[in-house]
Amino acid sequence: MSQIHVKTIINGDASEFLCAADETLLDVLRDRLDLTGSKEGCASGDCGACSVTMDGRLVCACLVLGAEADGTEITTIEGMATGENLHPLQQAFLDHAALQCGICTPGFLVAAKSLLERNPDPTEEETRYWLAGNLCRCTGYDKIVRAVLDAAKIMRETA
Amino acid sequence: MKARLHPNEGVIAMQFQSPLSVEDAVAFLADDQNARILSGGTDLLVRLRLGHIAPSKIVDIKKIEGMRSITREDGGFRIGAAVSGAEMNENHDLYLAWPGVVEAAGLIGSTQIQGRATIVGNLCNAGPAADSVPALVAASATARIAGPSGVRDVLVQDIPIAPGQTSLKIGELVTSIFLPAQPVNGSDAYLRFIPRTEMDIAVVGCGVSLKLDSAGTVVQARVALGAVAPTVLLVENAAEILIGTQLDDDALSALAEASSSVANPIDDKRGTIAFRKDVSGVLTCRAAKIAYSRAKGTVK
Amino acid sequence: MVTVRLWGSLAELVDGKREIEITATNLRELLEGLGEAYPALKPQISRGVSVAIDGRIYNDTWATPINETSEVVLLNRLVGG
Amino acid sequence: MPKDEFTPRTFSVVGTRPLRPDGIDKVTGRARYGADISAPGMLTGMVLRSPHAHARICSIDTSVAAAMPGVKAVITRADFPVHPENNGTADVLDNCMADKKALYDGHAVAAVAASSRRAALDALATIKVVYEVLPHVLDVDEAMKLDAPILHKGRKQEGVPADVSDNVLTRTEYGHGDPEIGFQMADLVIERQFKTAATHQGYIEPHSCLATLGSDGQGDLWVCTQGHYMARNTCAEILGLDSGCLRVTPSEIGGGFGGKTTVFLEPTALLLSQKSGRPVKMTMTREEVFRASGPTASTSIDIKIGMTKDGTITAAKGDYRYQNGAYEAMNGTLGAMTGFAPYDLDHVNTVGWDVVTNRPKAAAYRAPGAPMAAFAVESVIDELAYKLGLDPIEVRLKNAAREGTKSAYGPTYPAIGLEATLKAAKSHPHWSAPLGENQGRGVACGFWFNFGGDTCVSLMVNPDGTVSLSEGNPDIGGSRAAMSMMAAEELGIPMERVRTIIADTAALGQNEVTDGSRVTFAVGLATIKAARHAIQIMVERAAMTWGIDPEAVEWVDGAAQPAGPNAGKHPPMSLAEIAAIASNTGGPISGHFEVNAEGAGVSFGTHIADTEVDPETGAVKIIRYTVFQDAGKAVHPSFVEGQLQGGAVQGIGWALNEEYIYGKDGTLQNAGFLDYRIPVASDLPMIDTAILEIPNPGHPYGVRGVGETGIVPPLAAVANSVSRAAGVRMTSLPMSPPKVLAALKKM
Repeated sequence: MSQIHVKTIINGDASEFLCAADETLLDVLRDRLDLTGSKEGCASGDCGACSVTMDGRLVCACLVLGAEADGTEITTIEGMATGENLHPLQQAFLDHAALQCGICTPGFLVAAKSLLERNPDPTEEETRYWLAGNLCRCTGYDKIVRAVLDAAKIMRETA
Repeated sequence: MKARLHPNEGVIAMQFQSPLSVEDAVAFLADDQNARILSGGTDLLVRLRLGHIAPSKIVDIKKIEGMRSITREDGGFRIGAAVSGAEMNENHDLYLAWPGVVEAAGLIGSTQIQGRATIVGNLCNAGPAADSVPALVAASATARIAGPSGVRDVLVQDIPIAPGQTSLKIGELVTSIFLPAQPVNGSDAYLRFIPRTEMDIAVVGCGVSLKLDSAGTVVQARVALGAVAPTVLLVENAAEILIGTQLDDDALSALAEASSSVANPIDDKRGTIAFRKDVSGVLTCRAAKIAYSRAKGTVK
Repeated sequence: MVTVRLWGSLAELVDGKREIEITATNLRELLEGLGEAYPALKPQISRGVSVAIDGRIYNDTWATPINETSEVVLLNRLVGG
Repeated sequence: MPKDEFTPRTFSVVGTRPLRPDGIDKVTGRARYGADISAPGMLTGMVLRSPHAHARICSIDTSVAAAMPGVKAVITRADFPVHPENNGTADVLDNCMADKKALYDGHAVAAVAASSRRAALDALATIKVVYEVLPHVLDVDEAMKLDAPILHKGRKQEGVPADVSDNVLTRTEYGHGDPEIGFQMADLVIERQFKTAATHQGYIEPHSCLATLGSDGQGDLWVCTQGHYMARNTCAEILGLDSGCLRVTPSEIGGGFGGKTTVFLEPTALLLSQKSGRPVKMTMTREEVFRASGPTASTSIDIKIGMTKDGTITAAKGDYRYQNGAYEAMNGTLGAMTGFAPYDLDHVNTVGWDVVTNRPKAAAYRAPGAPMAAFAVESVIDELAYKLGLDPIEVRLKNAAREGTKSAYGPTYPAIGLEATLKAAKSHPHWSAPLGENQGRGVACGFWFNFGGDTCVSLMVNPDGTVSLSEGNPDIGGSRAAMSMMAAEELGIPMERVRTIIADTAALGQNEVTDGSRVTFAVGLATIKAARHAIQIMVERAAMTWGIDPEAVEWVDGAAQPAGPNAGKHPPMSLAEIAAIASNTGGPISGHFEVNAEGAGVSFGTHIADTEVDPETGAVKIIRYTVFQDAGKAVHPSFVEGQLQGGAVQGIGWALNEEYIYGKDGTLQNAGFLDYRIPVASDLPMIDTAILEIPNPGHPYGVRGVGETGIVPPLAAVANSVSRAAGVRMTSLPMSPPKVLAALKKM
C-alpha cells in the first residue's frame, strides 16, 4: 500500500506526514497529528464542525484529501490563540456564554475568524448566512451571533 | 459497501495522481475506467466516504495550468474547471456580466463548500438538482472537453444525460466553461426553492436570461429548470411567450403555465410532484422579473 | 388509613375503584400494602411507580412520611430526557 | 428527613454571570470528547447493520472476515455471554446486537475490530448474513391493527385491550370527572386529529467510546454519555461483569438531549476488546446515528375540547398513540399525562398508547412525549379561541392551573409559575407588536415534570484554601459553573477558588443520569449540603483551636467566628487559615453528601412565535420568537437563557422541517444532515427570553430544573402562528412547504 508524502504548514509550523490516498485532511489532523480540535460531526460537509482554513480559504477538512494539502498552509482551532492570549472571538464566546456542549465551537470560531478577515463589520444577517454551514444544536445560534458581532466591534476598535 | 479485492494482496489501495498538464490527465484517465476526476471534491469525497464508489485512481486537476483562472475571451469569460464558487463570487466583472450564473454558483452549499465546489464538478456530477446548470444553460454556456481524441466544445445542456451520468467518454474531462459575451441590454438571474434558507439541495431551480431592446421589450429569452426532470430542462416555448412583451401579467402567467407543464418531477424526500410543478411556475416568474429588472438597468 | 388515588387504567384492575384505602405511614408501607391488598397492581408496582404526596413527586425514599390527610396519587414511573 | 425548604434570601454569587471555568478548553480545541483520545495498540471497531426493516436472521458466516489481514476480533449475538433477566436491559442488549430477528433498518447484527477503519470496513463487506425478510410496519395506527406484522410476542401489559395487536405494549388512562357531561355544557366543541413525524435529538457529536476489557473482567471505558454510572451498570449486567471492576470515565459530551441516556456501542466495544486483547475505539458515522441511535416517537393524536363563549374549558379528551420504535418505551404515557397539565379542568380524560414498530429504539428527547401532546392540545385551544373571537392568552389565563389546582394527571399542584409566564407574555411588547402581510402570531404553553434521583457530591478543602468539587453528572449546559457558584455561595469564598470536575465511576457513589432537568436541582442540592458538611467540620476545627464549644461558633462570609455570650473574643478564622492547619487539627477536610433527591418542582413555559408564510410556495420564516419560563431561581442566567433558546430552536426545527423519512421498503431515506434538516443560523432571528423566578419549595435556593420545558411549547406556538398567517389550520408536523402549499391550495 503506497502512501503519499505530504508537506504542509499547520498553524505556522512545518508539518510532514504520510497518508493513504482516500484519507481526508480531517483524518490526518485527528489521527496522525493529534490535532483533535477539529471535530467530525458528519464527514459529508453538512455540519461545519471540522472547519479549517486552507491557503486562507474556509473549508471542511472532511471534504479535502490529505494528499490535496501538499504545499498548502492550514490553520485550525489550535492555532487561533497566540500563546496564552485568546483571540478576541474566543474571549467573546466565553463572555457571551456562546457555547454549551462546545463540540461545534471550534468550527464556529475558525469560520467567524475567516468572516471577520473579509468583512470587519458584518451585519447580523451577513453573519448568520456566512455561518449557516456550521450547525449547532444546543444554543439556537442567538448568543453565537451576538458574540461574533461583539468581537467584530472590539477588533475594529483595537485594529 | 463496495470493497475491490485483489486476489492475493487484499484490497487494492486507491491511487492519487495530480498531473501538471491536460495531456497527462487524459493519459491517467484513458487507461482506467474506474478513475475519478477530483476538482472541488465536495460531491466525490462524500460518495467515497459512504462507500458508494471505490475508485481505482483519483486524478486531481487543480495543479494543471489554467484550471484555476477566469479569463476574458471574445467578450465573454472562460472559467477553469478548478475555479471555486467563492472565487467566482469574488470576480466583480463576471458578476456584472452574468449575475445569475454567479448567484447559482454561490448557492452551492455552505461558505465552507463554496471554498472548494466548482461549477464543472457540479455539472459533471450530473445531479438533477445541480444549482449551476440551469443558469449556465439559460446563458447558452459551453463546456470545453479534452480527451484522447482531442478537444471539443459542447453546449452545457448536452453534458448530463441521466442522473449521475454524463455524455463524456472514457478518458475525457471538462477543462473549462465558456460564458458568451452578455449581449447589450441583457442580463440573467437564478432562483431556487429550498425549505431552509441555506444548506439544502434545490427542490426546484430556475435560470432565466433575457435580452431587451432599447424600449425595454424582450427580444431574446432562455429559461431552464433544475430538479424537475432527470436532467436540466429547457422551457422551449419561453422565448415565444416572452419575446415582444415587457413581462406584463399575461406574459408572466403564460410563462408560469409553460414552466409548470413542462416540469416532469418525481416525489422524493425533498418535494412532491404537485409542489414542484406549482413552484416551477412561481420561481420562473420571479427569476424572469429579476432578470428583466437587471437587463432594464443596463439599457443604454 | 390513607386514601390512594389510582390512574384510570390502573383502577380497571381493581374493578374500577379510583380511590382505595391503605394503612401506611410512609412510602414503603404504601407500596407494599398496595401489592398485598390488591395483587392485580403488583406487576405495575414492580415495574415502578412514582407517588405524588401533597403535590410533590417521590420515587424511592421508603421513609418518606405519609399522614392521614396527605393527598396520595399514584403515577407511572417518570423518566426524563 | 428535614425538608430542604426554600427560605427567601439574597445571594452574592448565585444569579451572577461569571465565565465558565471549563470554557477555555472548549474555545481552544483542547477539550476531549468521545472520539478524541486513543490508546497504544488500539483497534477500530465497526458494526454490520441490517439493510432490512424486519427480517429473521437465519445464519451469519464471519469466517472470511475473521481470516482477513488486520482483523483481530469478530462477534455476533452468539458471543454475548449473558441473557439479562431485567426486561429493560435485555431490550438494550438486543438493540446493541440483534438475536433472532433484525427489527429495523440499521439494526446491528455483527461487529469487527481491526487494525484500521479501512480493514474493518473491508472485513464487514465479507460477512454473509442470510435473512428471511418479513413484512414490516412503520406507522403507529397501522401497527395497532390486528393484522399488522408483529415484532414481539407476549409483551402486552395488563390493561391493553384484545382488539389491538401485540405491537401495543401499554395503555394508560388518566383524568377525572366525566367529559361527556362537560361537552354538553360547551358552546363550541372542536375535535381534531394530529400527526407528528419522528425526529432526532440532532446532537453534533456522534456516539463514540474507547473500551478496554481484560480476560479478568477488569475494564476501562471512556465514553461520551449523559450517564457514565448507567453505562457502567448496563454494560456490567449485559457482559456478566462485576460493575465495580468496570471504571467508566465520561468524556466531554457533544450534546445529548436525552439521546445519550442509554448505550448503543459500549457493550460491543468492551466485548471486542476482551476478545482481541486490545483497546477498541468505536465511533458511529452520522448515517449510523440517524439509522440506529434513539430518535423520538412519531404520533397520531386525537383531541376534543369543549369551551363556553366566555372561554371556559368545560371538557377535554385526548387519545395519544405513540410508536417508540422496536422496543418498549413510555413516550405515549408521558404525552397523555402532560397534554392538559397546564389547565384547571373539571372533566378531563386522556389515554396514552405505547406501540412498537420496525424503527430504531426510541430514546428520550428533552421532555419525552410532551412536545407532541402540547402541539395537539394547544392547537385546539387556539382554534377555539379564534372561532369564539377570544384573545388566546386570556383564554389560557382563564383556565390556567394554579396552586391548589387538581392537575389533569392527578396530583394537586403546589406553587407553580404558569400564570406568571402567561402574564409576562401578555404584557411583553412582542404580544402587541404590529404584524405585516402574510404574518401570524401564535402562543402556546408547556409543562414538564422534573425529578431528582441518586446524587453524590464530594467537596475537598485543599491545604491552600482552594476547593475541589467532584460530581457525577456529565455537564452539557454549564452545570460545572453552577455547582462552583453554589459551593462558593455556601462557603463564602470566590467562585474562582472552586474547581468542579465530573468524576469517574470509581470516585463517587451511584449517580442518576444527567436528564430530567435534574442536575442544577439535585446536584445543586447535594453541593449545598456537602458544603454545609465541610463548614460543620471547619467550625469544629476553629472551636478546637479556640478551646470553645463548636455550638458557640458560626460561619459568616467565608470564615468561622465566635458567636454567643460566652464565646470569647477571637479574630475570625478564614477557610484558608483553617485549611492550612487541617493536618494539625485532625486531618484533611472534606464534605460529602449522598442522597436520592426527591421533591423536584415542575417547570412551566409560555412561548410567542411570529411567522411569515409565502402564499405561493408555502415556505415559513420565523420573524420573532420570545420564551417565558419559570426557573425557580436562575443560578447562572446566561446558561438558563441558553436552555430556553436551545429548546425553542429544537422545537422550531421539529415544527418546520425535521422528520424521519422512510421508503416503501422500510429503509431510512434521509440519514444525514443534508436531508434531515435541522435549523441553520440564517433560518432564525434572535430568540428573546424572559426568566421568571417562582421559588421551588423543595430546594434551598428555590431552584427548578429548566432543561426540558423549553422544547414543549414551540411545536404548537409555531403551528398556531403558521395557521393564523396562512389562514388554514395545520394539523400535521413537520409543516414543510409542500404540506403548507397543499393546505393553501385546498382552501
